[in-house]
Amino acid sequence: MNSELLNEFTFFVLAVFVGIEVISKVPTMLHTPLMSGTNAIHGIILVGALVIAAGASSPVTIILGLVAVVLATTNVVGGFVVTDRMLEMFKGRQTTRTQEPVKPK
Amino acid sequence: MNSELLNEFTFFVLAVFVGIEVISKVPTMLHTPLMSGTNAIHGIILVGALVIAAGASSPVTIILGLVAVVLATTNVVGGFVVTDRMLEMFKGRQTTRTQEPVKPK
Amino acid sequence: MSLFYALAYLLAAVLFILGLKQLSSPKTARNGNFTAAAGMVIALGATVPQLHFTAAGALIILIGVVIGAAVGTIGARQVKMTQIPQMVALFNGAGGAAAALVAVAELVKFGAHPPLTEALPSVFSIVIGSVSFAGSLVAFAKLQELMTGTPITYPGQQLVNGLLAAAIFGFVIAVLAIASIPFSFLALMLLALILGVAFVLPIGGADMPVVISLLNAFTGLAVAASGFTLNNFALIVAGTLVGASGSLLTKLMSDAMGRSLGNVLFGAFGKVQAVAGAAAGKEGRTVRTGSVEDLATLLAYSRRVIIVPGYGLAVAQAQHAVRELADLLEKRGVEVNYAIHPVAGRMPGHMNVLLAEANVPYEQLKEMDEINDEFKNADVVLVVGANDVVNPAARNTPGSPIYGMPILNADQAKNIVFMKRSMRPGFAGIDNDLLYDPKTIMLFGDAKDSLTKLVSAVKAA
Amino acid sequence: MSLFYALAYLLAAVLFILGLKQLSSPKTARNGNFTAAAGMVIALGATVPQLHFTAAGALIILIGVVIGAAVGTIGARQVKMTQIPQMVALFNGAGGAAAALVAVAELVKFGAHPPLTEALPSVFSIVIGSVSFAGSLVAFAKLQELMTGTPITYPGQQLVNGLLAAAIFGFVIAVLAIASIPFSFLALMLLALILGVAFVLPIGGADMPVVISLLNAFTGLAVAASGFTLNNFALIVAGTLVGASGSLLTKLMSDAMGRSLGNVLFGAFGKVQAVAGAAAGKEGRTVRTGSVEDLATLLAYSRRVIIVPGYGLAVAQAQHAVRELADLLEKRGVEVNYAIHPVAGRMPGHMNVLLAEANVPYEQLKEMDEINDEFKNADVVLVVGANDVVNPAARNTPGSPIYGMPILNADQAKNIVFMKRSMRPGFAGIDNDLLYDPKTIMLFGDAKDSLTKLVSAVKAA
Ligand SMILES: NC(=O)c1ccc[n+]([C@@H]2O[C@H](COP(=O)([O-])OP(=O)(O)OC[C@H]3O[C@@H](n4cnc5c(N)ncnc54)[C@H](OP(=O)(O)O)[C@@H]3O)[C@@H](O)[C@H]2O)c1
Ligand SMILES: NC(=O)c1ccc[n+]([C@@H]2O[C@H](COP(=O)([O-])OP(=O)(O)OC[C@H]3O[C@@H](n4cnc5c(N)ncnc54)[C@H](OP(=O)(O)O)[C@@H]3O)[C@@H](O)[C@H]2O)c1
Repeated sequence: MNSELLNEFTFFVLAVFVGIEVISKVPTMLHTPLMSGTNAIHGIILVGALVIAAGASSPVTIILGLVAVVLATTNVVGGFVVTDRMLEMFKGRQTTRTQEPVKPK
Repeated sequence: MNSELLNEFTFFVLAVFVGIEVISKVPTMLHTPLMSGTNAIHGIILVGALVIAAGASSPVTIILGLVAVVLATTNVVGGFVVTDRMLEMFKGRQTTRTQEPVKPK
Repeated sequence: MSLFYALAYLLAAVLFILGLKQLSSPKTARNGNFTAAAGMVIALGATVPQLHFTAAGALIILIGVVIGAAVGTIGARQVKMTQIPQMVALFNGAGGAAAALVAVAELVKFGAHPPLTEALPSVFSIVIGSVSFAGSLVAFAKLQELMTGTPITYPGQQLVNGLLAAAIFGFVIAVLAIASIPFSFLALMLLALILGVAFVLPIGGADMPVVISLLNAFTGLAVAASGFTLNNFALIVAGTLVGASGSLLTKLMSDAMGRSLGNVLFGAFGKVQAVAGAAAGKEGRTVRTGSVEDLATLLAYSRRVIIVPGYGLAVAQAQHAVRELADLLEKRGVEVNYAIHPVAGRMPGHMNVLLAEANVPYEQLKEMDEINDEFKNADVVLVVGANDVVNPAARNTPGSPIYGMPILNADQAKNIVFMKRSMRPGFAGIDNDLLYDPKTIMLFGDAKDSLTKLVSAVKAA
Repeated sequence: MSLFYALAYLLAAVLFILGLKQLSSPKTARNGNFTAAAGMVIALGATVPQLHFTAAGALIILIGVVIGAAVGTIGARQVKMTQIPQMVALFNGAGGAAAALVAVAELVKFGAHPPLTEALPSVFSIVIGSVSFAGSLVAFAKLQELMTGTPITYPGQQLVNGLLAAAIFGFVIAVLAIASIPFSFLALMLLALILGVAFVLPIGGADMPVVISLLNAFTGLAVAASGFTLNNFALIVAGTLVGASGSLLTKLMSDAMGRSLGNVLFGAFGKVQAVAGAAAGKEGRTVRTGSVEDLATLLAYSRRVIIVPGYGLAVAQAQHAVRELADLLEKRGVEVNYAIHPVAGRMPGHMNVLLAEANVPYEQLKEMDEINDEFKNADVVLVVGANDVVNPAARNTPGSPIYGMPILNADQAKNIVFMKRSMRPGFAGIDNDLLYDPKTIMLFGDAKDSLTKLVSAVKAA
């Protein structure tokens, strides 16, 4: 275990705490958008996919790279778009919340 | 800014998030013990005091080192002991909470 | 210069964290999604200038990004709201597969003798990423009803899965120790894919959101492991964030269903027989139906009405109709509340979203804990397109797939009205005894139609 | 081997985080303190084997640790509960000074031309640590009543403080740019000490807990900066944790007092004159006193009684007596509740601790928000050794040091009974108009004595 690995391990440990703390106490209502939002975030694997695809030259690496880039891009783009669509619907709720709720006549 | 400094800065940023997240939503009741508990934690400067004291040779460094070690040790030891004394008193509350509260006859 | 990129990655990580924080509250959630997306743009922007492109590399990246962006956007835009969970499962699977492929490519690059510090995270990423990919596909198939939603079990299943896991473990050790077996990681990947399928098969369709959340955490951890291999800070932190928050979210979700995670994942083993037995011999029971006019009178002269919305309300798009009915009743002095079960509908929060769209006053939406003691005082419970969330089997039938799930106490009300199209079961695929309860009146038909008719009838009453 | 130490520091940091998490809930707080202490032991244990001792170094460490441990233990054990805040201030000052001294020693070691990456955090640590040290001493003096607790202000004070801060800033730039001025950091230290004093002087004694929390955060940041200089992971993370959590705690505390942080820190400027004017011309007003028997009758035949405990209850150690009275009244059918102001007593949570010791049922302790609307329905409010927390000046007298603090609405009750020894003001040092209110009855004397007499009288009533 070299010092770089040690630093990475430390980042990992601290990120575990941040992740857990940030998510605790989420209302049930937001579980789905949160799941889909975190889903988009792990699309960061696109960074890795770009790295392996950029240097591709042999047929194996070209295919690997292409598939990885397609999948990772789908994950990122689809993830953020679908989360946004979902959260857009919460608008309705918000107006209800901030405005005085319209009492039925 | 070398890579070591960069890593240290990263630790700093992540620790800021951990600190803030962990402390948010503390009940007023616990503000004092929490203040005193965190107070004890920054007594970790004793590590630094030990480093400078251990290598002391000139009169200046000897005096600096001695004073720093005394102060830092006071911070650590006093901090943890006083916090414990304070929290000991919360025992009473806990029994009240976990047991059915004794209804006055 | 590399310092500059490192700071960009750090900034991206900070934006991910801030985005997640905002995602935890309905007020800020949409901004949070933008914040996280901004972090992603920054991370990608910092990556591209650091790459050394081969001609082929540049080409496949261009093609890949265009295809991926098109598929992602179109998929995300076209999908119906009720299908969002399976869409998320697909995207999650894509991420898991990408992580596994990146790890494979890295191992290929290192040749026959990768250093342990690179091989270990790569192998981890391959296994976990593959499990996540295969598991997500099965979850998708279950939710999309390409296959049965009921748990698929067979005798000795746990043993088989255990052996599979053991085989993978042994393979990992072998790969790490010997490391020169060419393409051994392909075999590893294959085993992991099988495990992913085998892992999700015995889990019921109703538990898929929990499974997807868990697989989401898996993908996060696979991505973090890839970050170790690539020495990339952004991947490590973002992946770990998702891994940690996904794990916690999984726990929160199974808690919301009143079950332990272990029960969700492994609860189906050896249970299905019991259910089959219990379900038998109940045919031939009678149900009571009511006319729209009868029901209108019943509702109009009640003091307390509780509405239980479910998946059928969403299918029928009856949220406006139900609000109209509620308003009408309130005008007549009836106290109306909505009882929102945490897993009513097809995604957590589904009913809140739907009813908010119809501007139902926030105060009338009651969470399960809040309202469960009120059912016994209710004159009428109006069950609109819900089924599993009021099924007493969750309390009474130990072998049932929903056994142990907390349900709404609709059975305690004086009258129960079910609005559904048939006697068909709900999502969990099991019969509902409450439909045969003497206190129950069925109003068959599409929820929107029935509600519209009821509204007219109440106006006349 | 250095890997081993690094992992030990990481473990220490994790224990600090877990300890803090546990400290946030009353159930686990005491364990949390142990957890954090274990982290400290591990961090120190990992440090000692890495040191290269000179003979003198070993000796001073031995002496220093013994002295420090003795002072810390004795101080922490001997201090009275009411004095804990000033004790915390002292310990905090010690930490700040230690951080500044460590930074000085590091700069001395580097000689005339320290690299910027070392000089910058060192200088930061010197300045912030010194401010924290001097400020903590002033806070201690104010709380221990070695000096007046009222804000010390003079015309142009803000200008002077501003100039001081500017001078420090200029000096920092000079030290970093030229860096060869010998002992320039001593001058810097001196200026920072003066700023620390000047910063806390204009803040009222009642606001000291907030100030101590802020200075606590300062020390944390100074320690983190020292960690940058020493390249020590444990110092960076632990210091940052304290810095971040201390900042947030400061905000939470000023929120609990209903004030902005800016108002707490800079609110006193140019206000004292106004108060002096307002306080004048109120002499010669009369107060009403009652006999123990009268009050006993009043209480015994009330329906609703609210008890407002304050610092005097702690001084008189009257928590058991007050509970006896409450029990007695409840036995007679009187509804008794305690109204707990967030800053009643001398530390946040003081009253909760005290009353819990006397086993007062948890349900009877009401937070301010919860009970403030109930005062208007109360027949009697029994103010036991409290004063500032019911002083209407917080609402009515803009120049008052407590202006803006949310108070308990004791003045809305039908009868108000004050138990205190004299007409002397409370902590904030200002007169309380409520003592002169026609609805108010004074019962002079030590709270415990008065309560004991009341108990006998109520038994007789
Ligand atoms: N919320 C989540 O996170 C989530 C995610 C995935 C799965 N689930 C599962 O989904 C279930 C949710 O329970 P639920 O009670 O809301 O739904 P449900 O048990 O699936 O029942 C829905 C009912 O609506 C009726 N329906 C369908 N279309 C209709 C229409 N157009 N008009 C009127 N009725 C219609 C169906 O009966 P007919 O066919 O006879 O009309 C069906 O019985 C639970 O088992 C839960 O575990 C929840
Ligand atoms: N809680 C915190 O975090 C904290 C920390 C520091 C400062 N403070 C400040 O402290 C104040 C707390 O308000 P408070 O209403 O609780 O206390 P207070 O305003 O300080 O009033 C206490 C009263 O108790 C009386 N007293 C003292 N000894 C007594 C005895 N043996 N028997 C009977 N009465 C006795 C005193 O009057 P006599 O002398 O006439 O008896 C005094 O007026 C606020 O100004 C707050 O800002 C709070």
